Amino acid sequence: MANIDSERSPSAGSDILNGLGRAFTKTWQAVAMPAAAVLVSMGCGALLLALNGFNGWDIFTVMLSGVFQDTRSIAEVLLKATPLILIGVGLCVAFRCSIWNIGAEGQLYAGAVATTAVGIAFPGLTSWIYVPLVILAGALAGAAWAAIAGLLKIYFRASEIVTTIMLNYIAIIATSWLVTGPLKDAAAAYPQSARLLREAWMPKILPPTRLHIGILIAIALAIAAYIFLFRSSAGYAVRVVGISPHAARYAGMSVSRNILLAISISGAMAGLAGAFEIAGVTFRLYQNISPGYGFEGIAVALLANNNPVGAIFSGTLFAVLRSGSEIMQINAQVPQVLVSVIQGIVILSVVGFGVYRFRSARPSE
Amino acid sequence: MNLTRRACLAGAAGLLLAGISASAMAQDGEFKMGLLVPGSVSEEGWNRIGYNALKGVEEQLGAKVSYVELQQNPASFEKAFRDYASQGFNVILGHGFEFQDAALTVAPEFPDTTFLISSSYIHEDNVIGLNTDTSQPFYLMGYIAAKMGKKAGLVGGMEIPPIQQAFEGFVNGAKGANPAFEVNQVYIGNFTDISAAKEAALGMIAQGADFVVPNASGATVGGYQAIAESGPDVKTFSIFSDFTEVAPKNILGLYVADYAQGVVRIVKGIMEGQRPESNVDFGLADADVMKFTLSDEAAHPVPEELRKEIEDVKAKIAAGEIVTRQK
Amino acid sequence: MGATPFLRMENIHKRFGPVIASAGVNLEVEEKEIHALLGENGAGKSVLMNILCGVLSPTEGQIVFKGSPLRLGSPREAIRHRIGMVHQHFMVVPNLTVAENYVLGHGSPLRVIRDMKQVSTRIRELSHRYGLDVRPDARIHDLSVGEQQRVEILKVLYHGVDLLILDEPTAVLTPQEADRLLALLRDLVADGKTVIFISHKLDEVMRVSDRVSVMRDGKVVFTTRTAETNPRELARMMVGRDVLMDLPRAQTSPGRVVLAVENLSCNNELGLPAVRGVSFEVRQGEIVGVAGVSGNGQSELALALVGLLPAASGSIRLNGEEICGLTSSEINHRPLSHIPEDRHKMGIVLPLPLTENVILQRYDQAPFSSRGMLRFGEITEHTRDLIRRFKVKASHPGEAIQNLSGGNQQKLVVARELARNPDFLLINQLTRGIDIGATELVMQEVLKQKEKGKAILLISTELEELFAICDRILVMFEGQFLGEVPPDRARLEEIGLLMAGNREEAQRLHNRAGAIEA
Amino acid sequence: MDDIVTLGFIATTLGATWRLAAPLVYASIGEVFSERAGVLNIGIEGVMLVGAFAGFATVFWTGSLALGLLMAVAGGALMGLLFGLFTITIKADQIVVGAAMNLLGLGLTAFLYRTYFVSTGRGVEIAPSLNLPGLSDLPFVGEAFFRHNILVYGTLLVVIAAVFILHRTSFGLTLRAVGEHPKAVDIAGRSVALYRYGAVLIGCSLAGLGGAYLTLGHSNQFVEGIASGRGFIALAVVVFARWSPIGAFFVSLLFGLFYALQLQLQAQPALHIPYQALQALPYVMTIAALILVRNRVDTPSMLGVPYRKG
Repeated sequence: MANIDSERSPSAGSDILNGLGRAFTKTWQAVAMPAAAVLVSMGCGALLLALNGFNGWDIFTVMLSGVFQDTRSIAEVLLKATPLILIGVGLCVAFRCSIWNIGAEGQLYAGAVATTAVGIAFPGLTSWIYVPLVILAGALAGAAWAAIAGLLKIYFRASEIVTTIMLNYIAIIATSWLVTGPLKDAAAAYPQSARLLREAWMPKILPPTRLHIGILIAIALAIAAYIFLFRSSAGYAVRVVGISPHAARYAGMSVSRNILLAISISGAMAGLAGAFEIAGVTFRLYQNISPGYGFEGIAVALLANNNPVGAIFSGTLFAVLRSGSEIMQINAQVPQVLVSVIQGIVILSVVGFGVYRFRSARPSE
Repeated sequence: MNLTRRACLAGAAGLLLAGISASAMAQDGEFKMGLLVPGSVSEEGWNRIGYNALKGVEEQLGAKVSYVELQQNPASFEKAFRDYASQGFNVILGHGFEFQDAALTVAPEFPDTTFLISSSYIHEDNVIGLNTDTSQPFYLMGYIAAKMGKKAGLVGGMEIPPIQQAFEGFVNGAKGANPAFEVNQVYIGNFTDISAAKEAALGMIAQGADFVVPNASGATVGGYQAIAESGPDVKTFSIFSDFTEVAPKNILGLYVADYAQGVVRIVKGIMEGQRPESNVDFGLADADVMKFTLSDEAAHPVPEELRKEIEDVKAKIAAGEIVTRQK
Repeated sequence: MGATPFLRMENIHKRFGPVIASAGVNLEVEEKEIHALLGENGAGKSVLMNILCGVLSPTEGQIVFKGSPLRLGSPREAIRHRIGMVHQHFMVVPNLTVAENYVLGHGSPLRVIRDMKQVSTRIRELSHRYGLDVRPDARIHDLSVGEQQRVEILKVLYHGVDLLILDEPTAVLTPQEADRLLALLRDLVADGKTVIFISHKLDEVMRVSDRVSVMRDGKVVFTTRTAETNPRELARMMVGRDVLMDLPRAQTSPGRVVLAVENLSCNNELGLPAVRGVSFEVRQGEIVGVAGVSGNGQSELALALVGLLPAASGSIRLNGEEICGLTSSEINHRPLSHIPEDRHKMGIVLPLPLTENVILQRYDQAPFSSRGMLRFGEITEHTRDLIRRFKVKASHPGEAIQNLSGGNQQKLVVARELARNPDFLLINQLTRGIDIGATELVMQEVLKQKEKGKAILLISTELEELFAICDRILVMFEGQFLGEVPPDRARLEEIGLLMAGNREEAQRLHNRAGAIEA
Repeated sequence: MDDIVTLGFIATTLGATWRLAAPLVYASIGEVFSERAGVLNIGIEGVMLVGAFAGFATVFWTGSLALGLLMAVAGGALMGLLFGLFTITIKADQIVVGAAMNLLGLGLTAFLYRTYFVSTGRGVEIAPSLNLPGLSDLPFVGEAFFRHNILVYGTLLVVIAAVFILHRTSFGLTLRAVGEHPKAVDIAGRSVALYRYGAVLIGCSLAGLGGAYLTLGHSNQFVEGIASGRGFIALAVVVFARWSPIGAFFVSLLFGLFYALQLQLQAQPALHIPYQALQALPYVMTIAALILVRNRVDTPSMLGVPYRKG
């Protein structure tokens, strides 16, 4: 505020200094608060462990050393981070538009189903065509599933919170039907689909680990989403609609169209997460393809303050927690569900620390 | 309670080292077994069976054991196998058919580790399917039901092979005794909703079923509650665990798959350097594994002449003369 | 006047952030009088009365009621002292019935409401007594605005008040309803109650009040017995202020018609008629002012012109092209700029930086956007340019606009709109809530536009603003233009009368002035 | 179909309907209180889990059903306090905090259950059926309506109490006003925050009770995630019921009916509908209801909006 009165154009040097100062403050704000939130939640987690007779400190040490033990462990973390980043990035876009998409879980299933259906249907295609095809199918299915909620909001003013939750259930139940019915592997008695054709498998990037190209795509898409939101005209409109529908109308933006766009993007990202799980990890559709990535993605986006690039880090952090929780259980028999508690506390700390400054004005009310 | 947790902690401290220097641990010659379960071992049911098998190996063979619950998330299976295998675990039991793919992927990298898969018929080098053919005891239950009851109902969790097999055996058994006997099936769609299992059983009883068997892992207990509340005329069998306490008047007998014994036997073989040559299918012939006993405490116990008949059928199944399900 | 008046408000100050709403108000009200509080929009009348009834806490000052000081900032305290207010935005809950609204907040929370019949009976009695037709069982959201107001007034009476405050009560009423209301106020005083009556309609004030206080710029500037004053004096007190500046005005002769509006009508958000068949033209090189008390259809007129509110009928031609019926996006691509009335709601996006506020309507147009991407180099350069040209006090173009003062925000909005180089410029409230320096600057900029031959329509509730820069002034009242007046300060009273809907008196005044001139 | 729809079938289905609807009734009527006051709590699934666990654990250790129910309510209320702290006092977004509540509820209960009960496998004594002499033995109606336990009958009490409190007490009246026009309540001299806390506490207490029904009123075991999505269904019930407690009661029954029918119809081999179609029905119905309830005059207009004074 010191230079508010100086109407002279500031010298180039002070401009750079100011710029650096701003960048530093911005970075500090962007990092310090979430970091504090994470520390608080870890502390609460350790406390909870201690209260119940575990040694919290030892357990976290075990966890971290296990998570970063070798290339393979790190690859596994990144493998888990992939769907979390994708969903988190998508939700950043939706939340920036003030759309409360709680339905990423269902959109993930929609994507997984579409990928499976396409991935077992066309023998003879080359990988160059088949892999993009299955990925595209997943993204489109996720977007379409999310768009249902968007359209219901636009045309019937139905709260997307309720509709996306309902659509989650419908997608999960439908998947359970598909793997015992139409998509069931004819060759086996199990409720699972046939294996995806080899040509539809996503390429691995770090053999012998099973890390696939999805993580790179997720990071690229996070950056793309950042560019979309903060550097493109269309993303700008999405943000303005999210902050102030009145200003958006004044500016000639269509509130409905942007709502539909934002929720479809978040759906497409969740659909991609489903596609990657099928075409990159399991190669079959099962009844329980997601352990709640869709819900975890909400926390990922919030911790990132709805910044897609931030979601790369918060998504990875949650993946570390998830991987670590498995190690905790294997090595110290600590119930894995502790992760949920820590996630809950992360969200509350983020809120408590006021990192979550993003406005919650709802459009079209 | 406290003791167990302290024990866990001791294990944690021990494995803290293991986590850091896994290879060092592997060389000290200790035999280790890991377990992957697709849900919570806190439920009475499928996951508990796997857990008991692990405990059996720990207690009877003195192996070092560990387990991990994977929330039915296929994406995490491969990593869990690899985690154990790379820490030098000798045997890893994937408790459920869904672990098969992941095991097949990891197994070639760890030829010295044996991968056991429950409810599977696979046999590829070091990946060996173990199955308890539940259709056999269920065949007996169906047979008894058709002889003693008017109509039977089966409450399943989700439509997965172990449950489908069991029900198939039950239906075949019932048909074997009385081709006109009616058997209905209901799936509640999950393994956690005790209330749904209970209501499903109540519904069947109300529709005239006097012989009801629930088979829904953690939610199974709801079925027995319904049966107990419906009076002593409704009959059932206690499966997998002993539910006599819940429905003492109704339970005609117990089918306990001492899967643990079966697993202990196989693991013992592996310890001694004898890996099974083919997949393993436990049946009534394996008396140490599959225990089917009739109770005398029920309000309407199985009559003496029927018991003899059952012994006969049992023998025929064990001998392979009666086929309880399509293979 | 006795030693202790019925109500004394002393040195009341109230600030909302940088905005000063009350700047040391002193007000005395006597018992059993109708005291009118007169003033323009934003003069601070409502804020003062909200302080009196405890809804707002003053920054400073004290209130003495019936000889004892009032604990400030507590609605309960006001209720306890039998002070009741009928708010401009009704404080009745739409999903409750009338009777339920009357028992709301009274008695112990754990009380069981058993006696709704009794409540209804009392409502009917009161309703009969004051001639206010109120049905106790009706749900508020089924009632018309006029009915809701009756409910609101009767609610205050139901709870028993000694001091009744009404905030612009006639704003939502038909003339007939307004007459009945004014008669009611007289009855209430006869009943022993004291009434404070907020209004900006001179004729009402003259008709009904015993005394009148005029507020301007957050202060009471004038108090008198109504009998001792006249509408002209009141109008002058109300709008008269020091001349801010003498802006040099180039004489331009209006050119061709840029905007032609014919017989335009539209409804407000509630579906009620707001603009009723207005016709006017704006030519190149002229500034046409629209004067009027707010709520007389100006906002709707502005929104309809830019396609944000659908017109019910009529035509709007811009450079000869019919734009009535186009979407706001389409209109944004026409040579038209719009400085909206409510900056915070519409004109700017508070959390966004200056750069991103500058491109609000042109985010997808060259040079700020190319192939779908925002060109921040261009945008920042442009923003810097505007900051420099309009002397916007901001530390850098990336600063969030919410950190700027109102005046600087408005400068940026004006800068943005003028930079679009429109043929027609629609301005709704140019200088609302901004300081003198900023006022002068934006006015000068608007005048420059006129010299460049732009057609400008300036809607304002601030007459001084209109006098300062307009070439002619249309006075709007209840959705229609009552007359056109040149921006001559000598004709202030005439405008005041027109704004209050008093066309006859205005005509008379005009004729007399004309006679003198002749 | 003739042999399916017998009197007995109907009686059983109705009985099952009520039992399956009971937890929804508690949770949804609780949410009606909360939402009527303008607070949208999407975290009731988590609150139900806490109630279910607290009740189970208490009865497990003390054997007292009454104490168990009390602790379930207290556990729910505690969650409500936390929710209120963040949404009412800190004024954080209700959706975000609700999501955190779900995670916390699921994680905490599962963690504690694993830590203290994992190898017990023992159940608890559940609330016994109240056999009403004479009535319970009546054909048809006996089975449908008179052989339930106190927690099932309790739903009637709750709906009556809710209607009474919301529509017949000053508290209820103010509470309804708080969700619609908080400023009017403020001006009338009542604290908006206090009423919102009250509404949230009632809401979460009832959700806790709904959770306890699962472990103490219907089955006698706690299982991780035992609420099985009922908390989310309750949210849908509230919208479907247009924020009316009586409506919530009947919509809960309707959902209970779907659930019961779903289980009963599967047992009819004559019907060849995939059971998943029946399972999805309540969710599809909810979306259909949202479309039909298009004219949303009943929606509390300040739902989800924190109140700031002045």
